[in-house]
Amino acid sequence: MLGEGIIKGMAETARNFLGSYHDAARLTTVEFPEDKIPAKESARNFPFLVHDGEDAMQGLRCVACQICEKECPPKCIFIIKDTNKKPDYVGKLQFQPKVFDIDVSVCMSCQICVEVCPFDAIKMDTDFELGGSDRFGGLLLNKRRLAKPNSYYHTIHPTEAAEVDGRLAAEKAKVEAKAKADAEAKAKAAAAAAAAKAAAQTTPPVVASTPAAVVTPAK
Amino acid sequence: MSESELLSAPAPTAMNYEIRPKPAGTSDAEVGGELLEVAMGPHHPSTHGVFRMDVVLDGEQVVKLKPVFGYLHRNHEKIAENTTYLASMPYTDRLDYLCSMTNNWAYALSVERLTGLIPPERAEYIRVITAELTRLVNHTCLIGFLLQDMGALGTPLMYAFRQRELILDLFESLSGSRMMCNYMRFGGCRADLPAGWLEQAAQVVGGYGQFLDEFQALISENEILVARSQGVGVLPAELAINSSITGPMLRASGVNFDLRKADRYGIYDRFPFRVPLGDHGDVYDRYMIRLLEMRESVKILEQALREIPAGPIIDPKAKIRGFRPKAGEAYGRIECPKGELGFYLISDGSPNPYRYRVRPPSLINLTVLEDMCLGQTVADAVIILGSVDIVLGEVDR
Amino acid sequence: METLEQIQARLTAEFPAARLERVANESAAGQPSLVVDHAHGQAIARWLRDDPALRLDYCSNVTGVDWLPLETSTKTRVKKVVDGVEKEVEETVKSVRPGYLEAVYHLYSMSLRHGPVILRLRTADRAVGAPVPSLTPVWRGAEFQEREIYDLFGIVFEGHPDLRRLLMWEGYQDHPMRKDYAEPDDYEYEPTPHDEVLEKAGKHAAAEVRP
Amino acid sequence: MDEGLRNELSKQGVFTTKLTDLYNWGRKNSVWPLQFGLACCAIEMIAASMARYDLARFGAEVFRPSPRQADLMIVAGTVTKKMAPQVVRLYNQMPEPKYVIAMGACAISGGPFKQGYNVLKGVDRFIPVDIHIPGCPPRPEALIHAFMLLQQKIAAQTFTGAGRPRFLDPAGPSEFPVPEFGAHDLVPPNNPAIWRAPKVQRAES
Repeated sequence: MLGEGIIKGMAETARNFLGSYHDAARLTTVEFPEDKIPAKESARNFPFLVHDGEDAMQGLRCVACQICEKECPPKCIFIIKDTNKKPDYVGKLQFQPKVFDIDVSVCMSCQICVEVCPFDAIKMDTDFELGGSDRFGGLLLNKRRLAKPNSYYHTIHPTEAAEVDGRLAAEKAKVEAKAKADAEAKAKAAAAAAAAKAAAQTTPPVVASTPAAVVTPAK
Repeated sequence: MSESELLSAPAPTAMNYEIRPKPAGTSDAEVGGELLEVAMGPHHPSTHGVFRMDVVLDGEQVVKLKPVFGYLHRNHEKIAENTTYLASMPYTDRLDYLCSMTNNWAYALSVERLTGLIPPERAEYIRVITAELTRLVNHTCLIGFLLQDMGALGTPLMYAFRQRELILDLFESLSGSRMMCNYMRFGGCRADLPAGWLEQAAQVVGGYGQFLDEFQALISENEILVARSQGVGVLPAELAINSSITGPMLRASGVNFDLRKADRYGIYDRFPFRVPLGDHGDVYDRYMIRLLEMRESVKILEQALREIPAGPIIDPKAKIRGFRPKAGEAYGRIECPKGELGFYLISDGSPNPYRYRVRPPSLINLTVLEDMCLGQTVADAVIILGSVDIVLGEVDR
Repeated sequence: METLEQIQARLTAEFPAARLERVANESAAGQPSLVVDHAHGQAIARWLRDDPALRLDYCSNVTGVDWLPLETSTKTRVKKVVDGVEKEVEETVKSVRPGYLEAVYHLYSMSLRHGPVILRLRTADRAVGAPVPSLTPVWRGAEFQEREIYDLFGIVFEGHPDLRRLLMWEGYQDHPMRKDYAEPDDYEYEPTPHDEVLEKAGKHAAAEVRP
Repeated sequence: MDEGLRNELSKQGVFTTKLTDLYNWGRKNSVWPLQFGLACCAIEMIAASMARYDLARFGAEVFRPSPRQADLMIVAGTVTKKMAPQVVRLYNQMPEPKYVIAMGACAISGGPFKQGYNVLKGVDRFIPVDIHIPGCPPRPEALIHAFMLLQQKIAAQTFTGAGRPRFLDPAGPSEFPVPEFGAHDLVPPNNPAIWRAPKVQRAES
């Protein structure tokens, strides 16, 4: 019968319409400014800089190595390295970026800066409400606008942030263990040298051999 | 064929549909008057972006049609030759912006051919899953757009996009971005599946069959659709092969050529699936082939989601930074939803490719656009273009 | 499928006058290719398409490559008379391979499902408008791709039915995919200037220079 | 009428408004965009008008294919040099008052493709842009957010005075010159009347 296909289609439309009253799968509208789709854990939009501690500028993990600047496909990152080291949030001297600008009017949200960063300093933000009428000032983010605390990173990417924290802690422990071991070895060597010196004054010289402590830090 | 015969002909079904000849006496060969030259596009609601057709019309009939390209020529190849191999990966997303995952795969595959990196088993499964999901997204959207061009305003496209969002949610939780996934890497994938992803994907894939049923009930037997698309834009198989047509368009003309079967790249030899073929090579066949291909994709997905093994997701030899393939060249190709997507790379041993070329299926499938449109009406030219399935990002690059 | 050596042998038997050159490929893909001379280009293409054992009915990919002149220096030890004494002196011989443009064709067979066989057509030099024979009469699939190469590289395909610019507008004079293409200078506002972009921007405005 | 009196009246069930507010209220809730997709962002623009994001809630679902019926041009995607004259021409054909949203990195600045020889480095070289949305592509929500910013902008426009919009200013141009194709680039490469390359201000600390 002519028109059967059309009627069938109409029935389908009607089923969908009625279904939208009781079936959530058929009523998919999210009324945006009031309701928001929760951001996915891995969602990404633009990069931000992670900082530890209270002071954002002091605690930046970024050491201005400029790898992300080189690897960025659309070249939207601009870094000027500071000429001298400054203390970071624990007081360790560190190079820091004097200027760290990201032009989000160029950024393609590809996440390659995050992948190449060896210091876990740059991560992807999920904020997307950046529109505005000011192109030149509003869309060139400087390091003050880019810096966000680690706790913020934890709220948007909890799993990843925990992983990163674990890795950083392990690295830190490794460095500390190594420093400690080095210090111990140094002290021992010094003690041995002193002992040898003292011994050399009285008795024929004995070669003091103190093997450097071998430390295998926990991973 | 008289009108009463037309009315009494059996209604076409999904698997068994037949071509109906146009009623006799409708030949408009002896239309007199001047020829009319029309530039359709680059701004035209039905050209799927900034595509332009310079059409010469005799009355309503197309007597000449020349496509004009370049309105979205974004110099992808030039940019890629000035940047590193990895940095081109996010640009491939923007080629055919509906199918970023398959673009990623084609590029990764070509670089793997060039360097000999081998993706591990799990990565291959993830690639198959994401590629088939991409095929679903692409075909679903295409059908929505095609029906929109035919006059089914709103509803089919609305249903298609509702379904697309479900898959984009999967892509987003996997790769972080809805459309521009930038997910694959040379020798594997960037990130492992997040917890619960497989279950979520299985749910979406499980519901897809029902969506396809509904969609088919909605419109596939619609008499207006049938009348507008059967016998329109016929592409003969020999012409299709000689013109390097690939993808669903080639298969709608009855040529059994699918790179998933012919090349068996990745792990496609593990999946038993059928390649739907058309009989007539008209717009209706091209529409139907896509619906049927989606059903096969659902089958592949179900199997892949069931069988995916645990393990690493990237070749341990793969490097993110300082990647320099040794000198040589490679051409790699995959069956992307639009046809054969290939990447031709020449390396001179530096971090940037010396030559980087994309073989765009959308562009090459347009070779026969004029042949298909000649003698049809201008309104049919619109749906013939729609059935080719082009995305301008890939046509012009 | 036959190896390229076998195909080349059969081609030499078929076209004794043709100059064929095999190009090795060091990459993992191992796809060697065959340089074909202009006079026999179309005939060889047609033979490859119609040969029952090959049936390369599908011309998948056509692309251009711009090869800049390549300077190679080889060191050789030569005997020379220096100051009346014969000495063995190391001498560097510099040779310059002239640049050329190249059209590369990737051929497959849809009916026999094999491939690729890669053909290369080379121009004599890098001059704009250097000719090569068009293979569009053999495979129509090459039509748009050859137009694209004409547009972006400036190779003229002799025998192409409709050789116009494909992507850039009529009246455009450059061939931007060539390696020596110079871009128009329009980087007035460049908030993140580096390297080559900095260079371009520097020409225009007094851009900041990195300390 | 001052704000306090108006509040007082509204408590008594008497609603008052200014003619400007009424006019702007009508305009801002029926912005008809031009159905005009250039590239990737156009897909997200379509997604924004589809079921999940439903731009119709803002009265903006009426995508007009003809510029003569449109109020808003959403430049969604890369504007190439080959396309730029057509974009300007479409803008010129739109009736006043008209607004432009530059959606996505490419429309704002050329974005990731700005190094390309055929890519216009920002549509604001030729036409004035009201709202910029960064992102590649911006999420549909970001488009809706920008749309609400545009509505705020419309609501704040006045009929008279120095701050009145261009379309009420007889001296303000409604059309802009269309660039032409040259031998190497567009002629002119930008419109100096609306585009001035600024000096970059860098905040150091």
